Amino acid sequence: MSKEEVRLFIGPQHPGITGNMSIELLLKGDTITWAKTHIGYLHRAFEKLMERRIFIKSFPLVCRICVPEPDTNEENFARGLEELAGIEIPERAKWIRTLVLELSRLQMLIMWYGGIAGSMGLSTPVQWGIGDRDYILDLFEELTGARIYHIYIMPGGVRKDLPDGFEEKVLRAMDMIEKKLPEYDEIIMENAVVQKRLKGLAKIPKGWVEEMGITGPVARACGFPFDVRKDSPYEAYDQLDFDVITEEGCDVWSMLLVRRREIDLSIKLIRQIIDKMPKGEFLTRLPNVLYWKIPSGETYVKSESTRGEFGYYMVTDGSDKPRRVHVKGPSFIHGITLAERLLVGQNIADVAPILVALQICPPEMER
Amino acid sequence: MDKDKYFLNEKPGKLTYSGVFKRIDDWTRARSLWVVAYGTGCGAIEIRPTFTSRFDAERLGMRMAGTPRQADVIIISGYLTVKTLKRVIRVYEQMQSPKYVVALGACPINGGMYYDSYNAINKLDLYLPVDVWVTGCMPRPEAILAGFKRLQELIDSGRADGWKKYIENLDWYRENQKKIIKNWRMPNYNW
Amino acid sequence: MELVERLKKKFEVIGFKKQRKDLFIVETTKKDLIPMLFYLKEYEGFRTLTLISYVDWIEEGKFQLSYILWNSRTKDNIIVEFRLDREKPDFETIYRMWPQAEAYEREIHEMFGVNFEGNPTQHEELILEDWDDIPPMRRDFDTLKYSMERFGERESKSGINIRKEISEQYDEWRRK
Amino acid sequence: MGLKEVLKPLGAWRQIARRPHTILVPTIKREAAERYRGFHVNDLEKCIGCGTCAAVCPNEAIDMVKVEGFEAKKGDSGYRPRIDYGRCCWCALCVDSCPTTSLKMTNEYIWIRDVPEDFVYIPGYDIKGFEDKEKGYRKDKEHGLTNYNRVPMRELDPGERVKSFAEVVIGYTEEEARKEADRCVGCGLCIAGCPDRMHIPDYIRAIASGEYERSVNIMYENNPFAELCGKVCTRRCESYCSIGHEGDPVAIRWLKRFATERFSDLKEVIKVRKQEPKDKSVGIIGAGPGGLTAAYYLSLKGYKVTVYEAMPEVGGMTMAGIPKYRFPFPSLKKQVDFILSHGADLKLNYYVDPEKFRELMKRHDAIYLGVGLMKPWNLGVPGEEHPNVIYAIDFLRKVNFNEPVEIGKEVVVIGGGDVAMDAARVSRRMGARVTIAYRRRKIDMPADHEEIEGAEEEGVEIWEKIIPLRVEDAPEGKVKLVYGKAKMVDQGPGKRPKPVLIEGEEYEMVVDRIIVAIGQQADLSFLPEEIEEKLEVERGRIKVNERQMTSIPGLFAGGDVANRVADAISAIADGLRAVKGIELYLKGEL
Amino acid sequence: MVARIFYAFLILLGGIAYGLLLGGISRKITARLQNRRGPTIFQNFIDVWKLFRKKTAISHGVMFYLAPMFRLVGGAGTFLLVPIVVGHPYLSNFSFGGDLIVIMYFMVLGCLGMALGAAESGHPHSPIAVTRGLSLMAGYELPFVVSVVVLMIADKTTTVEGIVRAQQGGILHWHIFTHPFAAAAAFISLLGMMMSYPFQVVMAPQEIPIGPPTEYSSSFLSYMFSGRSVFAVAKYVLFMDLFLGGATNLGWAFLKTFLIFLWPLFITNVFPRFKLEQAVSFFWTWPTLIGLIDLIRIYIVR
Repeated sequence: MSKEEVRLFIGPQHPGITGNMSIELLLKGDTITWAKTHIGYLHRAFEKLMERRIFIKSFPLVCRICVPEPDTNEENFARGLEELAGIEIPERAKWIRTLVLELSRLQMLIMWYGGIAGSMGLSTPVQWGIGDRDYILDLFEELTGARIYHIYIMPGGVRKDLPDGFEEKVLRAMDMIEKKLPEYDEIIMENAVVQKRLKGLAKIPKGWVEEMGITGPVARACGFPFDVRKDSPYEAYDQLDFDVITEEGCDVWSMLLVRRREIDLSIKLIRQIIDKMPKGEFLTRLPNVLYWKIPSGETYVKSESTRGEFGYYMVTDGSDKPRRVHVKGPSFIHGITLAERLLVGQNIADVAPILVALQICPPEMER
Repeated sequence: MDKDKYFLNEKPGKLTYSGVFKRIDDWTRARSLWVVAYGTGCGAIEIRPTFTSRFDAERLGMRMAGTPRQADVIIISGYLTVKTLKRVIRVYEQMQSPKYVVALGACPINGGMYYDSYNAINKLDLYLPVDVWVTGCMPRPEAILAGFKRLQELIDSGRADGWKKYIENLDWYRENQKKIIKNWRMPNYNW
Repeated sequence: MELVERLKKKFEVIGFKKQRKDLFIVETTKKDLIPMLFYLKEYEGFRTLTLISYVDWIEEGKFQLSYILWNSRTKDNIIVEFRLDREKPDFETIYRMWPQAEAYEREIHEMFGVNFEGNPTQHEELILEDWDDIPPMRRDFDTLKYSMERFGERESKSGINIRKEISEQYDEWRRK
Repeated sequence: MGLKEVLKPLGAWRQIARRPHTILVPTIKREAAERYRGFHVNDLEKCIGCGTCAAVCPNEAIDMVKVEGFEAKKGDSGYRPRIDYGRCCWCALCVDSCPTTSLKMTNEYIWIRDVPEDFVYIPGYDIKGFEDKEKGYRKDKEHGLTNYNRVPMRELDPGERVKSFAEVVIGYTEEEARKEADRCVGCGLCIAGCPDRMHIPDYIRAIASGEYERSVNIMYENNPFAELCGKVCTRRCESYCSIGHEGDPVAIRWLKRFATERFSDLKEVIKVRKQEPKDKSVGIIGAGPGGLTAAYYLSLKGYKVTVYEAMPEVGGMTMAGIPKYRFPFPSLKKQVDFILSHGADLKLNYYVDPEKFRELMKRHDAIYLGVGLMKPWNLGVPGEEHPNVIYAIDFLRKVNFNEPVEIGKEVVVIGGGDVAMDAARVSRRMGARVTIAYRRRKIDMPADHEEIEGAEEEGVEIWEKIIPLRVEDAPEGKVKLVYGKAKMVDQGPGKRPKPVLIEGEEYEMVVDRIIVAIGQQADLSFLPEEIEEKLEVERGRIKVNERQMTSIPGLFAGGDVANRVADAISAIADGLRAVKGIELYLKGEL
Repeated sequence: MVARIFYAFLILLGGIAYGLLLGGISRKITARLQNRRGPTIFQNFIDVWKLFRKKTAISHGVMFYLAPMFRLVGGAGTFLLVPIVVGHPYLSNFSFGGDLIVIMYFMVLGCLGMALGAAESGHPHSPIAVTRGLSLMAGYELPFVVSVVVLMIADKTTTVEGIVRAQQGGILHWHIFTHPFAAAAAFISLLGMMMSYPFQVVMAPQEIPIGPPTEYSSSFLSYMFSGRSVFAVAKYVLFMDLFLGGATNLGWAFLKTFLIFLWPLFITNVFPRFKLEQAVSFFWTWPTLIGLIDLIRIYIVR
């Protein structure tokens, strides 16, 4: 740190940070010369706690690993256990899971869409976005019994069947959101100031993507069609008709475009799912969960979250508790390796948009 | 400049109010709660809807304050890790009196899901004077708003005096805080 | 030729398993790990390092380090793992091969106490702050005990374990 | 940046004409969804305090506490869940695993306090005003975490059964047994139901995890007749089973049967610790299950044990009274051999009379009376002495010992207990047409309902509310039973209705044999007078203290002769308890 | 004189109250735009009173204490120099010959004082914000000066009163119609002055929360708050005088200032903020060029 440099902490108490984390910056004038991510403010030792809980007790725990999008965790955990224990789940369960995952992705993306505007001080779409997301949370509440922590996708299937008339309600909510979206576009995408600020901002060198393990919308904004839903389809994604969305810009604007188009994709997928949803049983009976033992083995299951590839590395040893569950959140790479490099040379004013565009979610970095 | 001069080390004297002023003060304090924008835990996810259009806490006179200096309320939204606790204490001590603490969720009450975690505290009232506890995991925005309503009632009737308790029992709180924060590199704040 | 055959030719492969159609698990030795990673990256197309994970096999006195790689062309994952002596957990860094390994190794060093030679930042705190106990992710670290000692518990708990209680009642009967 | 991009965002002002969608909480209270996981409620009457909720809770948020007004009683531990809302995470695993479905969640979600201690809550006991909310998370019985459906036990076809004395129950396969055992939630309430307090959850868990040897060892810790119990136990435990409140109770008996039957040589399986021999000796009169249990454990403790049995075979009532289709002879032999292999002497055909009893008193340091009830109760109606009126236990004994017995073509069995069922089903197997006549209704029958069902499947007719009036002679070697009908008179709550004869109506039936199975009593004629005087007898049973010692020091009693339950497992329990009593007595501590 | 000071004090209080009320209204309107209800329009009064009565014990030196006073004095000074109703004995305030230049000086004074105090506070956000604020000021002052110069040249006066008098005689004599380009330049620079988006770079909560007042609280903040609102009212009145033909009575004054108040509000809620250099370069190009059109036109017309 030379004399003319200023050390500045963005976070943890900072309205511009994407969660309880902090980024230490060295500034020369307005330009960042060095960045370092500090995490650990939300470290709850999930992996340690899972090691001392029987499998069913970990099931309410995992959804708390990523707060805004808990279902990916539940699904991954359930799928990993099913793979290790050799449980087949009913077809309908797969479709309901897919529906839940897509709804969850949609609510996250809508919130994000407002959030990227909010990171530049435009608070109107933030208010709209979080407000409209609430309608999806209402759907979740009706389906699962809770707004945020659904605790719904359990090993063996899903916990409860769709309530009566749920499909229509979903479709109605989708119609409503679809009608609302052009207004969002007007104020965000077609806004001169937003375009001026985001176009060409924080260009990621293409070589970084594979080298660093960048996944999800960030990779897709760099032209790499990486999407776990397509690459190794899970649940019912292999029966859905969709294309991977890519953009070539490598900048924040492209990330915005990718996510904007993914909102449309999610709505389209939800319609498809509702259309194709089979009837039948939705839960296989598990062994007595209090004494459930899973034979020893290890696996890595992954799924596509809004932020990128979400993975669970699980090791069992034949006892009733997992030997090891390692959660790989996409934010770990995005938030530490990528952000530390990407922020160098940027203007201090652009930190918030970049962090939002990378969609860093601190709880999944430190677990 | 000498570092000590930046921060007053002695405790402030007692404030005395005369009747009418106190009444107006309590009334306005209850209706103008600025919340420090610090999402300490997972409850932050429900604070967003609370403060945005669907539930709109601004109706009740609440708004987010970007800096602790200007804030009246700190929301402990769920569990607190040791690392965050240190920052929270710092934020809390930077806030100006009168100030209030609202604890959301089960975790600050008795550890919640993370009762056995080596990094999450179990009892918040050992470290900060909490005025209102709202349980739930997470508490819905409605519950959070009801909690604030309760806080407003308490302030309005002059009973929300956690900040006074904190000053009076500072040594006790400090002892507890220092017990788990091993490296106490914090200035002694004034109030 | 299958991947495992090619690997076996070059390196010592202790165990191989095809867990799923797109997931291989290879166990190798400490000596062969980094060459194998290099080979997989450069010649087999596993260009992406997804995760470095760790498992504590305390009964055997071993640590296990697992490197999960991804091949963006064949869409395959491979887990390369090996066991490390628990008493002397020293290994080498691979952050020159993959930059994100630096942070992963930093986490492993902090939570698990494995020493990655050559990693420039591994001694910096990543998640914990002022930690003074054994690395917490090791299995011999008792988190409940630590939590109860340090953070306490509200006295409202009665502490009755009903199952213990019931069986104690009957034990009493049996003693009679 | 074109002009269009400058003007477009201004279009957002359209919003100002619309009505805001803000919900005016807390002024307006919004109802949560139908299955919202809000605060708990508990139906304290329905709750049995099994603690499954506490076991499944991921956060140890649930405590079981004693609640006023709910004492430990049959199938109820007297504890009730207390939930700490400083721990709860509202995952509803407790609701999903509650065996009685008493624990539920409402859609109530606001709980605000100024003091952190106020978050501990006993649902149902602490009244919070939302107890009768209709909506909220409920357990779906089919998809909860409790498995309510028992794995059905395969049995012989009824048509096949009546042809022989082959064992009716076929038994579980390994897979079935493990599946069935896995249903057990391990609450331990059943232990209270077992007179012998067997470690039921432990051995069931051992079966579920495939450790059959461990399972049998656990059983033999306090029951040397595990296989017997696995076949013919009255299984009170199953009526205590927490899962049984909403579904089928865990098949504890069949599981025990499964585990014990797997091993033909018990000596290899059961690890016993034999203590060094002591110079005291104990005499045991009656080689029934109780006596043999005492013999087993006393011989393990190193005492010299001698068993005296009047009949030519060991086993007491289990040998003489239980038909072979329920309890095959080889099984009994296997168990008795194992018990006797630990050093107890056996004297068969040794009928104890007062003289011999005095001698035994001298010879042994302690005596255990396990003589059982060998004298049948009389019907108490005129004409009972008719030769075609026979008593069920005599009948069964004769059948079991292969003595010739003639019952003819048509039989009526009077009584509604297990012995009546056995007699009826044995008669069926001997080719007779059987009718059971019972004073009360079918639902009042003390017999095991499975036995009743089995009997009916095999073609036994059950007549309800029949009171025999007299027995008369009938031509062709037959006998005539004259009977009246009864009506049930309600006796108030808690008491079972009493049958009262409807006066003036008389019916009659003509059968080949009348088998009387209305109970047995003790036959204490072998006791010397001086002992009989001192011995306290209460309502036909010898009075014992909690260590099974009678009013005479050194004389212990147990089994049917001392307890009122009169089944094998309580005899075993008495035997086990007497062992401890005898041990203490011989050490001079009692 | 005593009466005049008394009335000036009253007018100042009225100005503060009006400013707070406008703030409340803007919060309400913003809320409606954001699909919600919003607080009562008197919320700002409650906030100010609460802040005023809040305790404080922060000390960063004398300048730190004085900065809010500078701010308040700057606002009040500006307000008291601008005639609200021209010709009214009290409501024309302390306007005098050549006051336009003094006003423009006073408008800077508040910011400078703030800058000094904030720099003293020691919080890293404050100096960053102060440099930003001063740069931005350099940005928006240029087009504003251009348009004011246009008016001064056109009306051959340096007093606000003179400019107001020059606009009398019908709505078409208002400078907004006679000198539309200068007016446009001035109104764009008003966005910068009012710190409305997209030029809100000083208090940018997502970047440097919340700029200069980061360390301020309690009564200091309430001074700052009221200073800011009276400053805003002063600017509205000034713009009314310069471009909307002033006011002949209080009713017109309220109406016209309210209209001017709506303008930044109209823009601020639908645009995000520029980066500092983008904002400054914007001011130095578009509004300045537009203003220069009128300047050139005046010379040509001459």
